[in-house]
Amino acid sequence: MTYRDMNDEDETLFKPIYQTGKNFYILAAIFSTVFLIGIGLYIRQLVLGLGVTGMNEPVTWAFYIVDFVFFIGISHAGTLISAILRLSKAEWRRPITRMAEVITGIVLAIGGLHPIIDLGRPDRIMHLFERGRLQSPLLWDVTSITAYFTASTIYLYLPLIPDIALLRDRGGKLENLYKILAWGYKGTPEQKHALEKAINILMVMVIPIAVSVHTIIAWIFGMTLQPGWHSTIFGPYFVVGAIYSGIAALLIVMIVFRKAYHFEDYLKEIHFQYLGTLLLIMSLLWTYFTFAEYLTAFYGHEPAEMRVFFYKFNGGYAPFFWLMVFCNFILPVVILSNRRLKKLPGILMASIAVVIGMWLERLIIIIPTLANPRLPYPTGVYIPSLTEISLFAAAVSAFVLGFMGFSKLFPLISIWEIKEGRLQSVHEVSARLREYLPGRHDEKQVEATLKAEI
Amino acid sequence: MPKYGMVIDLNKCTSCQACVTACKLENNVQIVPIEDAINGRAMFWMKMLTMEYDGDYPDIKPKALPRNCMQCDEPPCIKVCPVRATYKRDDGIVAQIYPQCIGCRYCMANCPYTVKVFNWHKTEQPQEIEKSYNPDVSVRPKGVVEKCTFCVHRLQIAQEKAKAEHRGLEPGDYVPACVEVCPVSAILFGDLDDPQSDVSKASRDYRAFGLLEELGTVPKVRYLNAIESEE
Amino acid sequence: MQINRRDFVKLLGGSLIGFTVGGVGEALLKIPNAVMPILYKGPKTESWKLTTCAKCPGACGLRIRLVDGLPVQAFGNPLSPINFGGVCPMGLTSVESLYNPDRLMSPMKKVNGKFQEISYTEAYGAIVSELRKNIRQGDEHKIAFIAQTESVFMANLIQMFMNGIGSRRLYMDNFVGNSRLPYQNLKMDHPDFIDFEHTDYLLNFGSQITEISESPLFFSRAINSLRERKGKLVTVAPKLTPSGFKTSRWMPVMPENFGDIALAIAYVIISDGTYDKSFVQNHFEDFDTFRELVIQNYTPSAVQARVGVDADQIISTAREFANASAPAAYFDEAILHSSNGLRNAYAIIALNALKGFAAFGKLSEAGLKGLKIDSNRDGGNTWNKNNLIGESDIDVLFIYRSNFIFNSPNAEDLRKAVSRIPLVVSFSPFIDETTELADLIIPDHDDLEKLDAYLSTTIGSPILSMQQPVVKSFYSTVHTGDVITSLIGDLNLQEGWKDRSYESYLKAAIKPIYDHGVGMLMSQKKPTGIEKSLQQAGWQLVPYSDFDDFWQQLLRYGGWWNPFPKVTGYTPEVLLKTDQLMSTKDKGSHPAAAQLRLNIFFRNFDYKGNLLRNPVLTEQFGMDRDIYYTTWVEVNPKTAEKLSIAHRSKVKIKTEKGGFEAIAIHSPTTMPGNIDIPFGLGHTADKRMLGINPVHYSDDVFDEHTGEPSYSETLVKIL
Amino acid sequence: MKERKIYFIQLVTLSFNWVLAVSVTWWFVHLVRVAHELNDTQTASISISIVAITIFWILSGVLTYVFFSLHKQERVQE
Repeated sequence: MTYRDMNDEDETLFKPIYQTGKNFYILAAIFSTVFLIGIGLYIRQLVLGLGVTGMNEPVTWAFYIVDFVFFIGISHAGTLISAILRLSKAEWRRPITRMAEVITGIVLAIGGLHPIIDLGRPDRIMHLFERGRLQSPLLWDVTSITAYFTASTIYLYLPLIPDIALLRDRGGKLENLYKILAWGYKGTPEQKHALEKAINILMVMVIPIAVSVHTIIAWIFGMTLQPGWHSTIFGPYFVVGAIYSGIAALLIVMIVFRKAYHFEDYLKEIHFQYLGTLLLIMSLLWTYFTFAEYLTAFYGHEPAEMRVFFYKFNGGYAPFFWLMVFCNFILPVVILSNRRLKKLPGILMASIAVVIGMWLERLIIIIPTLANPRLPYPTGVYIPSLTEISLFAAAVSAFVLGFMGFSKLFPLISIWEIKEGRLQSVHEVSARLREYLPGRHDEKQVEATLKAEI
Repeated sequence: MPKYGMVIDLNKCTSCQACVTACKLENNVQIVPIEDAINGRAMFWMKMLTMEYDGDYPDIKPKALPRNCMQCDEPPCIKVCPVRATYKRDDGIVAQIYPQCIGCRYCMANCPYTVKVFNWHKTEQPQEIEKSYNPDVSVRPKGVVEKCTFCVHRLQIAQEKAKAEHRGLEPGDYVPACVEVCPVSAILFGDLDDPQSDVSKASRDYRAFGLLEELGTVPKVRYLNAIESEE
Repeated sequence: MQINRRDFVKLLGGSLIGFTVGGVGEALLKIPNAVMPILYKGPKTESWKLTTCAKCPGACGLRIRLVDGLPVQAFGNPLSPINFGGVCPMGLTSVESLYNPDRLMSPMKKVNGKFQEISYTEAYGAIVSELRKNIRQGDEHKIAFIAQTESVFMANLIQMFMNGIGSRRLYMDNFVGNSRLPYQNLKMDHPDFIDFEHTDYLLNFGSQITEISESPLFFSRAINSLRERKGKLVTVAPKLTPSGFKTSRWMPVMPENFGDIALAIAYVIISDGTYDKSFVQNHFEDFDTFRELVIQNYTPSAVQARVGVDADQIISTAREFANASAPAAYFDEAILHSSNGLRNAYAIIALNALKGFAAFGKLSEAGLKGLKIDSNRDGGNTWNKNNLIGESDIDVLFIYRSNFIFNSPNAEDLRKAVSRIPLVVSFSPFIDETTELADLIIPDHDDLEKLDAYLSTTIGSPILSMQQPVVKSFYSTVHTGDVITSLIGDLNLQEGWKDRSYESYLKAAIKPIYDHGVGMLMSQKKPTGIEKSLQQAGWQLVPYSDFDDFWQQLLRYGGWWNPFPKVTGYTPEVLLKTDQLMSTKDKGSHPAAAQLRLNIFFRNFDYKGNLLRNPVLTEQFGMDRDIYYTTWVEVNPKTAEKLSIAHRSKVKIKTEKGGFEAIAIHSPTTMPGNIDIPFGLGHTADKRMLGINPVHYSDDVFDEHTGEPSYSETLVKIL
Repeated sequence: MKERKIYFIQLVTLSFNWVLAVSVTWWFVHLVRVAHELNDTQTASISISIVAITIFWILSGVLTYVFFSLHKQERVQE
């Protein structure tokens, strides 16, 4: 069979690529203005120096690093989740994976830039390559993020190839582009096989890389001697948080595009239910980690630690802290553990809350520690400057723009996987199911039943 | 190779802050604009910490603690620097290479003593400051981290001088500015490895302690605790 | 140390590699045009000159570093017996004040409210004619002079000038003079120094002894050695400033009650009978009435009730004081800053008398024959600046370096009074709050440009510290000494006055030292061994041939001193009338408990409000409190808790004269009844007005004898 | 003709990945050399670089494998 005679039923998935509404352009305009403003302010910062930010001594790291950690965290949505789902042969993954991987790609690119924004002398960035010092966690970071970026883009690209092939066969303005990208994929079994093999290898590789990335980001803080940072569980703690925020982000994106591009038929209630459950689990996991982290700190009662601890609990950062607890624990758990609330609106609310909460968490991890030095200095005060805020806005809009752009070039839902699902998985799964079940089954009977089912 | 160290006798220190001023002028440390200073960007390599809450009023024993870079033997700042902009010399001085620094401020985040200061931006200095710059020390550019270097330029000069006079470096030849100006000579400076030097003797005194020693940074700036003389 | 150019460049470029290379270019570029050519073309020769710091009464020796003849840094003169190479922040920033852009560059004349430059001859002419007029009309008494100088020679010159004119309206505001005022009022001989060799107990009444005092640096070291000798320092003060950090006991007392404490201690000593009986018999006139007074009114419990200091604290202090072999109850100018300052001083003198002034020493004249050490401002019928307000008949007012508008509470009245005066001549090198009112300014040299000499006996031997022009004056400023010498000459106010310049006057004044031959130049450390015994035997290895040579070397080495002076114990006749001890303004039950009081304390960055134009000091002013460029107040934690004032929060403070905002700092060094506020900020004449000047917010309370303002008797509300 | 052009472009894009892999490798080797000559943190440098380099090579390897296997199939068909 060739692809030409069967791209009818999934027409909705191609629609966004060929038809663009007015709202799209309006949104694009808005977001690009925000983005450009951000760029302008960054150039100003280049000229005037970091003085334009609200940072000072002792709060020498602030918004930029917070955003960096936050975005990298979000990036865990995709690849990790899709890899895990693929690995565990979760059939409901099929319409989800693509979006997840796209999130990873874009957010990673944005997040990776933040440390450079934070540099006092970006003009000297080459020193990293000339005289880099591999003992410094910052360099581990550079490495792991690059690796993760490459891996996840490849991991995004390979499953994209069959769809590109589809687009190529449909022709159109961009046919040449698709020709180039399709790598001459015809859907022959051998090609399929090669592709799948590659994807399987990547699946296995991507997971440890992804984990390493966030572990290392956690270590940037964990390797220091500062109270509130110098903690052993920081690695896993950050990873959990990352996946947590990642799923939330994924949910938001799914819901938005479901509405925007009418994917209701593909992203069914059930998908959100499952992801919601996953979110709930992560929420509880995150809470557990947070509890463990702070309890140990509190129990040890080391003076410097306590200064930070109380600064978070009832000091200057108490409002943020308790808001975080509300966003990351109370609200999601209430909504997601309640069948009546666990509907799209509820899930959307929960996810948004989680994203905000996770951003706050990064804030709360980074600033209070810096604001409370060990020696008896007065507590540091940090008020973000306009530059920092608008650069965050710019980053967000860059993400949105990227996503919108992608949706105009490639299908947001992996078409071939859907098709594959239709054609094979049903059979596979039921076969697998029967294997799980006790007793021997002769093939004939199975076949028969299958026929009946289809 | 000597191992330079410093011992500050809190029993003698009268917190007159001469060391602070001397350091500021000797090293051309920038005077930041007023609003910056108010926002916590004032730059001091040597700083005074006032510790007053020791005893109940009126029997309090306030202490002033001059705090420069501790010149740790196990410096946390060096470990994390991604570009080797800060490193430990053979003579134990923790040096900064300003032209190398990319301004990531990781070292500042990791310094338990928060001694490092950052050039948030370059500003016009008051005329009198510019005219009285110390020609031996360069002014740091925008966007780099700086800190106390034990007035290492003085060491350079002392070495040049010693070479010119065809002799080795003698104990008195090289002292940082803060040591030179201290009105009560509360700051001792010299070679910690030489067991005869006053510094190493003092550093082994029963009153001697290092700031946040428990972190294992092994500060080479040590303090002699202020103890009320009992008769 | 000499470095030739190549070395220097190597130094900058080559050998500082890895530290400063990156910045070298910028370092050079940063140095302004005027200096650039020298820096580039100059041979980079480094030279050092010795001079003396005139920023406070201390007269520390300075060692100025010049590169190609331009001062770049100031350090201490290691051979100066006062500071042994130590310097305080003020001294360290001498160079900055030399280059200060706010300095006046030439004489100024106020023409309808605006200052404009005029030539020196013109300005001088104006003064001469005005003085001539007055003298012709017999209005000498209408000429007034307010001077603040720490140089005895300058002070004497000014006195000579005023005496010559025949006006008694001279207000000499110099620290040592003020510290000795009480003795002079009692017509008593004053001690020259505290004998720290033997003193084992120092009872300090309100002097910020290591910050602003006769010689902060000397006292800092002296106190450390005192403590090393297991001696004790006890501080009686309203605030525990760094001077008191080393104290073994702090008695929080408001300044106007110092006397009560002193007398309460006297009570204990008298009732214990542990006082020096022989001395009291021979030297203490009407001791019996004194005893009567003390026994009746100053029982520790009574004083506790009045002052709030624990009685047994007083008693134990008194016992320690009595048992000490050489105890000293110390006061200085600061004692006058309260409503009954003089009386308190008398009480302390009396207290010392009980122990026969054991710790005090006196230089026998042999030490410096023919040298007039003290410039006495006799307190009896002193004319002080506050009299300006009452007296409307002053025609000419000279102001030398005193910024009294800034540091006295009744600034407004003074300002009115001064602006009433037809001709006000100021010699200030800056336009400060006082000089703003002048009609004529003949700016004085900067300290690094002028020649002067400072004579001090604080350390127990006569020291003559020379201040020499390190650079020749940048601008067309004039040494005030020259102005006055020539005035004396031109108006021939003195018989046979030949000196046409301050230098010649100074030489003449210093000649006696040369003639006398004792002592040594500051060219070496204090001699020991054979040389010591030789000198003590009166032998002199004189390194100079004649007086000019002596003078040259004096300048070269920064001064002269006599390491082995002939000293006698200080045994004055105590002519104390008990009525003088009666508390003039009885703060018996002062409302401190009821209402907070504003207590102004000093910092060693500013002496009498002249220095804070200096960017370094201004930035550093509140550094140890992490407060920059603004005023803060210190509140006792308990009080703060009661008033619910958070640490480092902004508070509004209200006094009779208005309100201001400040940052509140919790500090146990503050009395619960007080709000401590630092003096020095709030220069209205400064381009950028920073902080507030607490003095201008405090009530007009003065020590009635001396007219010194009280800095701690203002009631405040804090909200 | 067109096909060949496309094929060429595809090769170029693919080669980018190799450029990355190679340059990363080169970079790490350089860093290790620096670490060695300043004898400071060699072990850390070496261990980290081993891990990193392998990852990048595998990634490029996979990509190349896919590329060529896809095209192989193509040729077989023609």
